[in-house]
Amino acid sequence: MRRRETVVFGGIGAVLFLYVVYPFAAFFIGTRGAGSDVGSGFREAVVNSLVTAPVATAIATVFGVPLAYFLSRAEFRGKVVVEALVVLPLVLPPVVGGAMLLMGFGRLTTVGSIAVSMGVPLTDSLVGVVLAQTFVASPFVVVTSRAGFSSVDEDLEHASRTMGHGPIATFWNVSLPSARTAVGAGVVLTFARAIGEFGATMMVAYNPRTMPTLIWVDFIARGVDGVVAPALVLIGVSLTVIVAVQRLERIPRLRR
Amino acid sequence: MRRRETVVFGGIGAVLFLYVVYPFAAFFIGTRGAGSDVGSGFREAVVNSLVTAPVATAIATVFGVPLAYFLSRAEFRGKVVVEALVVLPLVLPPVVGGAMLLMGFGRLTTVGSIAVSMGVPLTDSLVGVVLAQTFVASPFVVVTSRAGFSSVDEDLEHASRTMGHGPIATFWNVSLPSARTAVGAGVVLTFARAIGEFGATMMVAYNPRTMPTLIWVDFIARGVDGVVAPALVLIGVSLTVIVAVQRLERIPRLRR
Amino acid sequence: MMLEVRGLTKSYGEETAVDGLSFSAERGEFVTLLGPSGCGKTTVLKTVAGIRTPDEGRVLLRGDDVTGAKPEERQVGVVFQSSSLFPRMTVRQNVEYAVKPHIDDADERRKRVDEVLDLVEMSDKSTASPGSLSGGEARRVELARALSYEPDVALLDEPLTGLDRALRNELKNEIRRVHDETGVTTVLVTHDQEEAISVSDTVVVMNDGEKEQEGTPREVYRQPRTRFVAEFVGESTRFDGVVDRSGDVTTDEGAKVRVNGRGEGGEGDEASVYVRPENVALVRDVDVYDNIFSGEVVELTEMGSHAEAVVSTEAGDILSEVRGFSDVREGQKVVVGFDDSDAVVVADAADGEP
Amino acid sequence: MMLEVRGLTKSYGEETAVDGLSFSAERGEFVTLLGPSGCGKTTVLKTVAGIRTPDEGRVLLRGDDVTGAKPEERQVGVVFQSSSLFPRMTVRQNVEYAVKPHIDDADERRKRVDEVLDLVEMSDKSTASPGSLSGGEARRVELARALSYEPDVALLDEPLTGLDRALRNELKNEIRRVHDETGVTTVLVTHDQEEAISVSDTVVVMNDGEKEQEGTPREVYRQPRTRFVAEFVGESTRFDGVVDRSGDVTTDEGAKVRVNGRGEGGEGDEASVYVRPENVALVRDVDVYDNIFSGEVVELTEMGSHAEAVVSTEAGDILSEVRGFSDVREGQKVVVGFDDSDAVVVADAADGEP
Repeated sequence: MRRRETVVFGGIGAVLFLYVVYPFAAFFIGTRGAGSDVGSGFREAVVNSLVTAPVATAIATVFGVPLAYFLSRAEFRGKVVVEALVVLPLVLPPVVGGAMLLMGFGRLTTVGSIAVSMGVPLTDSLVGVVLAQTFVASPFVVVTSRAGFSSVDEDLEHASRTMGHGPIATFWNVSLPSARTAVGAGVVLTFARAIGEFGATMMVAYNPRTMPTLIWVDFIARGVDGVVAPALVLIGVSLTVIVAVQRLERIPRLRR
Repeated sequence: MRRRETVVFGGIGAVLFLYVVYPFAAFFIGTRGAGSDVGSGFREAVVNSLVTAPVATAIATVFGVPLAYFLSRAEFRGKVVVEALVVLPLVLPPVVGGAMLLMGFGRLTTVGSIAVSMGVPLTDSLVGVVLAQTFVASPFVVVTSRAGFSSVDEDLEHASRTMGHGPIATFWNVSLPSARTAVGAGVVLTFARAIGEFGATMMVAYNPRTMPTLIWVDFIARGVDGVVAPALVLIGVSLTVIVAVQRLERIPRLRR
Repeated sequence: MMLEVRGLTKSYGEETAVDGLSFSAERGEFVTLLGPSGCGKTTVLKTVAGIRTPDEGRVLLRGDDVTGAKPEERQVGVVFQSSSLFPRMTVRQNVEYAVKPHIDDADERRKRVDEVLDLVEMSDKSTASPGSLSGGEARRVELARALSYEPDVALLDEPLTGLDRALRNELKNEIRRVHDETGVTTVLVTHDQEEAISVSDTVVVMNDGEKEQEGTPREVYRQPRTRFVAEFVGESTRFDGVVDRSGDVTTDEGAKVRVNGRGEGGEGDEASVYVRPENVALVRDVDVYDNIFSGEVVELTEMGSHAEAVVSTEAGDILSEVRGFSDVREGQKVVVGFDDSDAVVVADAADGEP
Repeated sequence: MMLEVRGLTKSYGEETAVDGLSFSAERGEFVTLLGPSGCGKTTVLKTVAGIRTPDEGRVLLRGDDVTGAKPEERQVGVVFQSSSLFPRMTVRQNVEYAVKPHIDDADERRKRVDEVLDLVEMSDKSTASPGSLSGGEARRVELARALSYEPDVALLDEPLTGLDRALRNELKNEIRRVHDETGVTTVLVTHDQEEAISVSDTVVVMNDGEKEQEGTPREVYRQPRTRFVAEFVGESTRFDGVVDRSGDVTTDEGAKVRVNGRGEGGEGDEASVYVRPENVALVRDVDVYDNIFSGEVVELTEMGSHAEAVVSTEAGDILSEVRGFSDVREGQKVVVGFDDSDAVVVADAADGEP
């Protein structure tokens, strides 16, 4: 880009950039010194978040990556409807997702009451947190992996097949390695969405606290200054996730 | 795909698909008949959401599309940091974003107090809702448009330039039309994210109510059955958004 | 017969890609499917490989019907149109992966990998990643990989497309050499007539999903049986007219073109006569040629090894190849001549066109 | 001079794409940059168009230095390597958009669009969308669009790549015809020597970002001045040896190759002699040729219009073009001959290589 384009497009774009950066800077400047004030329940919330988010991510990945591969390769009637439903949680407001989950897994529902009788309550429990996080975050790994699989030349798979490898061996040895940066980015984004999940978690499992719900509770009790510690932890996670995604998506770019 | 692959990948993927579909179905079955029970403040919340989300989307689009174009074409030092900061709200938990916005625009901050003295409070106001929605939702239009611009062959722009058209005319006549489905998808996703925004809005503007905050208030007051009306409206918006995105992304696929 | 394709038909939606195509390849034969882009030749190749399922027709390998078999159940080696080396594996790992399902013993496997990399002269690049190879090197490795497990048939889909002319020539000779050394039955797909003619034992000319002609390169070049083949395979001058009693053709402009034995046509048939530019000589006066037309050079194109002259005559524009040092100039009055035995008749009865 | 490029140098990171290249084109001249992929020819074209900024060197259009000017400030028409028709506009709108900055009057603009679409015979497709055009049609429209505003120079980047051979031939003639009718100065970039030789007034052979030779097609083909040019532009047999007192070359195998006046070399210089296959005749006995070698046909390749024989002799393998009906067979003992005036010497002094 030459000077004139840079000024026009960069100048207009800078407005949005500064709007995003300003609160970030204000937060770090405003919280200097206040950071050591850790509210009660902080430790428990960190542990809860660090247990539930990886579990939700693992569930989404184990089932979501095959689903993504299936959607990228199979053609069938009604595929567009299946795709729409898989992506739905991505655009559905989390509070609505939470309400839906309560209708499906609440204590008074068939599924929920059976689970309670087995000693595994699906709401207001860590299981409930995982249910909420998985519901809201899983589309990330499906959508990103699907795009990754779609960009793998199918002739690579055909080549593997003609060599005598079956479809499962071909998936493990050819398709998955070729799409691994996209799948990796999807997993990381799913984790970020899961660990930051708030709306659906509030409805399904107000207790036990995760970091986002703790921030809300602390905010109600003590205002903005009370949320610094959990917010900093989550900011750290977010920054790590962004760096990881950038690294993953850089690799193929450099090779081209 | 032949039978065996379909069974393996489709079968594993179906677990996740069913987990996403089940709460959706349970919600519609569970709320039959309960739909007519509209809580107080429903109308006001609908109006507030339908005013704030389009405004936030418009702001994000007007500044985000030039930013996306700039990022897709310009090379400069520190570009990777700018990209990271622009994407940050996408992975940052909304409650943390809300806390940041309060640190930047709260009544006690310089910016916030000046705004209040001018009669435009930036928190607990419709302006506050727009600030929260714009912060959280703008990355969608930037990221999606950027991918769209990157997939436009730069030689199309070079051709336009050699014909005697300047960079701005080239952007309007060539780059933007060529990327219009991606930009359109980005705008629609931004709108969906804005109208469903909950975490940051709760912190910045608990009042006046938008649909997501109303759902939370009604849920506290009356349980799941109390949230049916606003939830149905938001589900309708989400489904419309998904259909729109699918339509937009189908067009180029069919032409190839 | 190593490979037999019988009555293959395949449609994508409304579009018929291949329409009742049959051909076969004997053990060790080099067969080329030649035709313009979109004529269905890649679909034929993918059907033989088991990647596409035909709507109708059969594919036989070594006499066994494999029409319904999966790709991994056939013994075929494929070089795809765009490079299909596995990007996350080295050159050596690529070949090893191909050999693995076929040879259990690790030592024997290693030996085989060495052999085929040697065969294509890529041994010194065995630890390279596919991304670091040049276009020609990648093609060599793909060829080695496709042959490494000694398939019944090697299927090569436009392996020379996208390469420079000099490299194309070199790799073409390489492909033929490797074929001759391994003796593997080979089916190559191309849209380049020169490539098809210089590398194959048998050429199958395709158009719109159908077979136009099958024969040796020389037959296809010298005895085209349809207008499409005459015009797609090499350059020619075309005279349109009617076959007279003696078998010669009187053109629409009233000129008579003498024909001797090549092609067929009954008296009164609408027919086209084709003559190749290398068989048309520029002469100063009436000569020993059976066909003589006088005219003027209207276009002269230098081609390096020769020049091509377009001569405007009463029978239309005639293309002539000019060789050696020549003082021919545009605007010059000349006489062109060609033997009746170099003129090929394609009559409508044979062509099926109106 | 319509276009002058002086000492152009351009690097991408560590890699030098173009290294001190100079060439020029007079008004109405058809210049071709010929070289292998990656030799920097596209970078030259984009620098002339103002899309790339050179590290060093100047670009002059009509004598004005435009090195720092933006693309829209130059008068250049470009046909890019991959189709660059605007997908959301019809054929007609594409051309109109190109004409708009140059002609204010709407009627005149409409007239110009009609003219150029007529010129490339695409008038009947004016309302078509680019996606519905064939490869050849899209190229025609791009050519019309690039010429529609009467640029100082038309820049064509591999316009024939990716097309079938028959179509490539047709479009090549079309490009030359349009050039002759419009008289626009044209710079074409290609890796295909046949294309370069048959279409251009002047050929600039490039390798590794540098100019190897510049001349008429005939000069470049018949008088290659470097080994690269001799080997990249057409096929030849190469003899390596030392120049003796008479100017002839004694090969490393001890054979003597007589040379008469083409190329240069001082006594004692290491040199290569090149001779084109079409100048090497197969003869049965000693003949009128200055160079005679006896040997055996070890390879015979049918090429359609001719065949190529590799003859193994005491001076190495010699490539000979065999024409007409011939009973040459592999394994046959033959004698090959060529004139001393058809042998070209490239000596190391001229080449600069060790």
